[in-house]
Amino acid sequence: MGDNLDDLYRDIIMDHYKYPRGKKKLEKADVKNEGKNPVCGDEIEVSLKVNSGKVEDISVECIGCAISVASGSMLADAIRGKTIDEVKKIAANIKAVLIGEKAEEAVELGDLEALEGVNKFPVRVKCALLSWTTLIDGLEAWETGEGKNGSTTE
Amino acid sequence: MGDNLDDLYRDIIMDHYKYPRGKKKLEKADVKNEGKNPVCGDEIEVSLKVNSGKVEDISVECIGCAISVASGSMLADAIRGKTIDEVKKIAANIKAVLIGEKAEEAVELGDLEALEGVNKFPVRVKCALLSWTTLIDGLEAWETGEGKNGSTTE
Amino acid sequence: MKSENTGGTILREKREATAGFDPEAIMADFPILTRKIGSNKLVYLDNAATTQKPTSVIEALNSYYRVMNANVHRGLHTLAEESTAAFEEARRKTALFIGGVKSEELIITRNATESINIVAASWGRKNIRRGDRIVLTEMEHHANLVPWIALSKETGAELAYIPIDSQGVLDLENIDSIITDNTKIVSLTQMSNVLGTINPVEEIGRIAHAAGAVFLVDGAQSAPHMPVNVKAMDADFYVFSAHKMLGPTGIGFLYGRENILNSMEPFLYGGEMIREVRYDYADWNILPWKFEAGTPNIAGAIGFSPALDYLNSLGMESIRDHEKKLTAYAIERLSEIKGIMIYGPKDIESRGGAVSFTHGEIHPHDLATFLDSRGIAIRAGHHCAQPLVKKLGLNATARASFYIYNTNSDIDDLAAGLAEAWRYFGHG
Amino acid sequence: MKSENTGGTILREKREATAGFDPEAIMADFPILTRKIGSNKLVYLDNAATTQKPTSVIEALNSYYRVMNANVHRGLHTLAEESTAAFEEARRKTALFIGGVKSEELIITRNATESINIVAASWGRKNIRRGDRIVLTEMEHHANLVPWIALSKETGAELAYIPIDSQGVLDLENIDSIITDNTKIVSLTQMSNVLGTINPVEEIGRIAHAAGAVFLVDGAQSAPHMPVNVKAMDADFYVFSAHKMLGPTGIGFLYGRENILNSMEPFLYGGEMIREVRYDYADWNILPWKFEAGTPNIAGAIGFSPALDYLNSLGMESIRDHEKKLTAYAIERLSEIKGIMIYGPKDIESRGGAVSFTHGEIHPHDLATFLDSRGIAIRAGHHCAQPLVKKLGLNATARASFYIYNTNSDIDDLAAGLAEAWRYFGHG
Ligand SMILES: Cc1ncc(COP(=O)(O)O)c(C=O)c1O
Ligand SMILES: Cc1ncc(COP(=O)(O)O)c(C=O)c1O
Repeated sequence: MGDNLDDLYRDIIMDHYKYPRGKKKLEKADVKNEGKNPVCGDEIEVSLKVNSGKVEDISVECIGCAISVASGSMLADAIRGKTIDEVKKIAANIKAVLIGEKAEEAVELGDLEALEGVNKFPVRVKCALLSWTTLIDGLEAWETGEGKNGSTTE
Repeated sequence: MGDNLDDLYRDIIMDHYKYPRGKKKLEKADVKNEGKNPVCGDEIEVSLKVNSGKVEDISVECIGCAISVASGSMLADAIRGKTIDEVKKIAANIKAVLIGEKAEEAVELGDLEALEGVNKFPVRVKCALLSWTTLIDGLEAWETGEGKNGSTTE
Repeated sequence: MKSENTGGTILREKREATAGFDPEAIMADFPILTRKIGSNKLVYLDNAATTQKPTSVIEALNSYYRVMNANVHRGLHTLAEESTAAFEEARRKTALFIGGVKSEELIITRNATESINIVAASWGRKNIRRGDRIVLTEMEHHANLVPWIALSKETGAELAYIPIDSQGVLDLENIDSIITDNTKIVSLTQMSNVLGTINPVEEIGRIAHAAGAVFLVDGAQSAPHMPVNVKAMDADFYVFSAHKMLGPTGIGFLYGRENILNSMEPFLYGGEMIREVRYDYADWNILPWKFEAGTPNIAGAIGFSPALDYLNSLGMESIRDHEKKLTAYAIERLSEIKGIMIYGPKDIESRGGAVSFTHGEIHPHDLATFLDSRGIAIRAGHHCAQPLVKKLGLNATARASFYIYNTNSDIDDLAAGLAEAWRYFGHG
Repeated sequence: MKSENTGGTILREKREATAGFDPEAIMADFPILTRKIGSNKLVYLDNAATTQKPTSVIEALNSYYRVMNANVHRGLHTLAEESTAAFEEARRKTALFIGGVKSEELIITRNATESINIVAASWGRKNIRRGDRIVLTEMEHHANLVPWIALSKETGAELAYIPIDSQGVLDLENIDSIITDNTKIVSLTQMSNVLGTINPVEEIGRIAHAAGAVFLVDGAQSAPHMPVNVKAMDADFYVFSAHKMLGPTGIGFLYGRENILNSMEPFLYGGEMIREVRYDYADWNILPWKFEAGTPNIAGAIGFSPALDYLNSLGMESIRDHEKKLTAYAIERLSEIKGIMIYGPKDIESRGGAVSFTHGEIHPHDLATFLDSRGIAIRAGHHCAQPLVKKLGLNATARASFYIYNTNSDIDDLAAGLAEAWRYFGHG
């Protein structure tokens, strides 16, 4: 570590942290899940409107550090309009990027690549992951009809 | 430690170890007590015949290392014919010698002074003490009429 | 400030402090302080989590393994005798350090947490029933919360908490309705690891004993930082950790009053803690070994000896004095910074050197990461006191905490870093 | 000797042994071996009690405290991150060493004794009732006896023992009447610390599992001395101590099958082992941290890493081979000495390098003191196995035990010392 701070807090991330997207609450969401990292105190709520297999609208409300807030905001931007299948692939790619591995099936990440810097800060990986895990758990619960008792990445 | 072994196993001690005195069982003892150091496995039985306040006869049966056997044997030799008061003083002196302190009221120890070498071997002090503690506990139980649940120096 | 008629005392303390405290010399005794973090020198302000170790402690560990290492208590050979003597000498020294308790009353454990668990499990299971009350405070560390929550769940006993006021000081106004006749134990920290608050343990101990309760003091944060006398506070149990006071990791202590320890069942069973074992029977060794099963952390205990020597040579009064000055300076400097909010008492006499704060909207985790990039090590989070941090209306705080090798210059670095963080995270 | 068709294997093992084992080079890695006891060089034959440490282990401790020391898991600063990574790396390495179990399944404890206590308390209290049976063997160490004696006293469960025969080998003839359907756990040592016996854990594990019992293997004496594969022996729990295998004191391990560990209540409560705490509620962290409360022995774990590297670089097969040769030589030399009686199996394939013996009428304590005066460190007593030693008809034995740095010359010194002791104590 030391002084490669700007690698973590890249401009894109700082922009999402200061002006988080997708904060507005959804009326009648199809998918809804809460995530919580009690050790950090981070809390997140992800809600989706799904239409013909695509994410029509999304809301991400997050209380947490810059990394978890930015990651949630970038998630909102990245998956709007995508099919559920594409969303899953993106999420898998993000996980791979964060733990410094290669994804099985690589997809274009665009702005999301800024999250790559987090993998040099192992203790912060769980912050960046929280929104994604909460999203995927929520989708799975929705698909299988099984409730999920809240998500966590701690 | 190292090679001052002969300081521990002095000639007198080795003689008592090889030819322990006072092993013969007493008929009808007045004072009787058992001592045991379960961690070492040492076991001892001390019995006294007391007559007009003096130790008329004594038996010490000991299973244990050279130091505990010799100490018990020397005890038998040392207290025969002594008054109970003298016995207590000798015991107090032996304890002081073994832990390397000065006794409150010094008495002549004669051969018993050979036990002095034990104080350079702290882990062996309890071996040398066992017979003496067993004796004193037995005397106290006899004087107060209260039973003692076996003695130990561990 | 104190009134004039205590001037003599103040003067004497000042002289001691000056005599004992040469920051340059002390820093030179701690090899890690020469370390660089990236291109910055290390500024270590995470002492409430664990402290750094002087050369003498590191060398004692080194030399233990190089010339003396052997298992203790059962051995008849030279190495075993030497190790046993050094191990028991560390116990004796520690017993002296906390006010001259008997060696038999001082159990060597893994850490303060285990020490409290021994009390909760061995003393608690035997003495606590449904309808009984366990009294804690709102500022306890998880180590002095979770064992009691578990015990209360197991036994049906109720938990009651002495509240804190807005300054983070215990509010004793309704203490009589909290420490009631059915209270079996009162267990509290002598110094908060979040707020810095020093609690009036003598006073609470008197109230606890008057109610017939047993009294446990968690000294994890106090024993390292101020003179401690277990007898004066009349504690039945006192716990602390070596690693928070210059010592090695893996070593802690449980002081217990002899008659209470004797009345308790052992906590761990195995070698060393027994007197006699048969296939269907076992009885116990005498104190303190009755509570020490298996091979102990021999090197850890022996390595703690020079830590105590080091603290004693500085003098605990002087250490307390040094930290008071640092804490006052830290509160002064941090208060000047826009956005900073400090928690806990402002009165230096009633607090130690753990200073928790928040910095506007900046999340404490981001603050810690930012400061780290400048070489400054602070802690951020709930500090193992989730309920307290929640009670403050927060999810996390940032915390700087001081020790003997810290100086005003460390605090200047911290203040500069915090001011810069304000700009970096876009509030400038 | 093995039959001819295994000749290939023997040859390969021999080559490995020669490759890995350069006694001079190994001895040079252990600073304590240059120590003098009085005017004699140290001959350390007390390895079953604890082993000596190579320079790499001592240096790892040294350098941990000099450059990295910080509390683990909660810290966001560089030192805390580095410490956490090194601490968890030690866990991963250890999990690999015992056969590639998952890191989550490996709890870091204080020692093997504590590991067994966790099982007896957390698993045992939940799963053992009056009418149930706990099966041990007659050769167990107090660490694997006393926790079960206490649990049996608490629950009313019965204890049953697999007996030993005159060779000190488990007699499995009536095993079906011992491991019965009401048997809830079978807990035994893989290698006896008194007799050296290596037990057929795979076979006993199958029988235990067939009866529906949980299976615990005490690896305190085996993990240091032979290849160990927890999966191959299908153990539900496996315990061992770092200090008996070149590592620091104060560090041990409990391997537990994931689903069983998940079903258990925590053993110690406090920081680190929780997920969420409120004043009246607590839930637990995931494995392995659920069982690790408070600040761990960080330096101890990190110092164990190079110990494993050292063992791996020699190869556990080679170590076993080296010790077989030493043990064969020891049994041969000691058998020549008048008065010596050796306990435990004579067949080298079925025993490790802990050799217990008596020497005529000479009390083992006197023997140990005598040998110490020649610089030779052995152990004497009941070796924390009182019932076994009683069963042998003794109060104590003398024990020599070997490790990688021992050579035939050490055994020659021992033999010479024993012959001399015979004269010294008046049997010559
Ligand atoms: C077979 C066996 N089990 C358990 C133990 C206990 O080990 P520790 O004292 O490290 O807990 C020992 C150590 O002597 C042993 O030999
Ligand atoms: C007040 C208090 N109590 C207990 C503890 C627990 O100490 P350990 O982790 O050494 O067991 C701490 C350490 O953070 C503390 O600050």
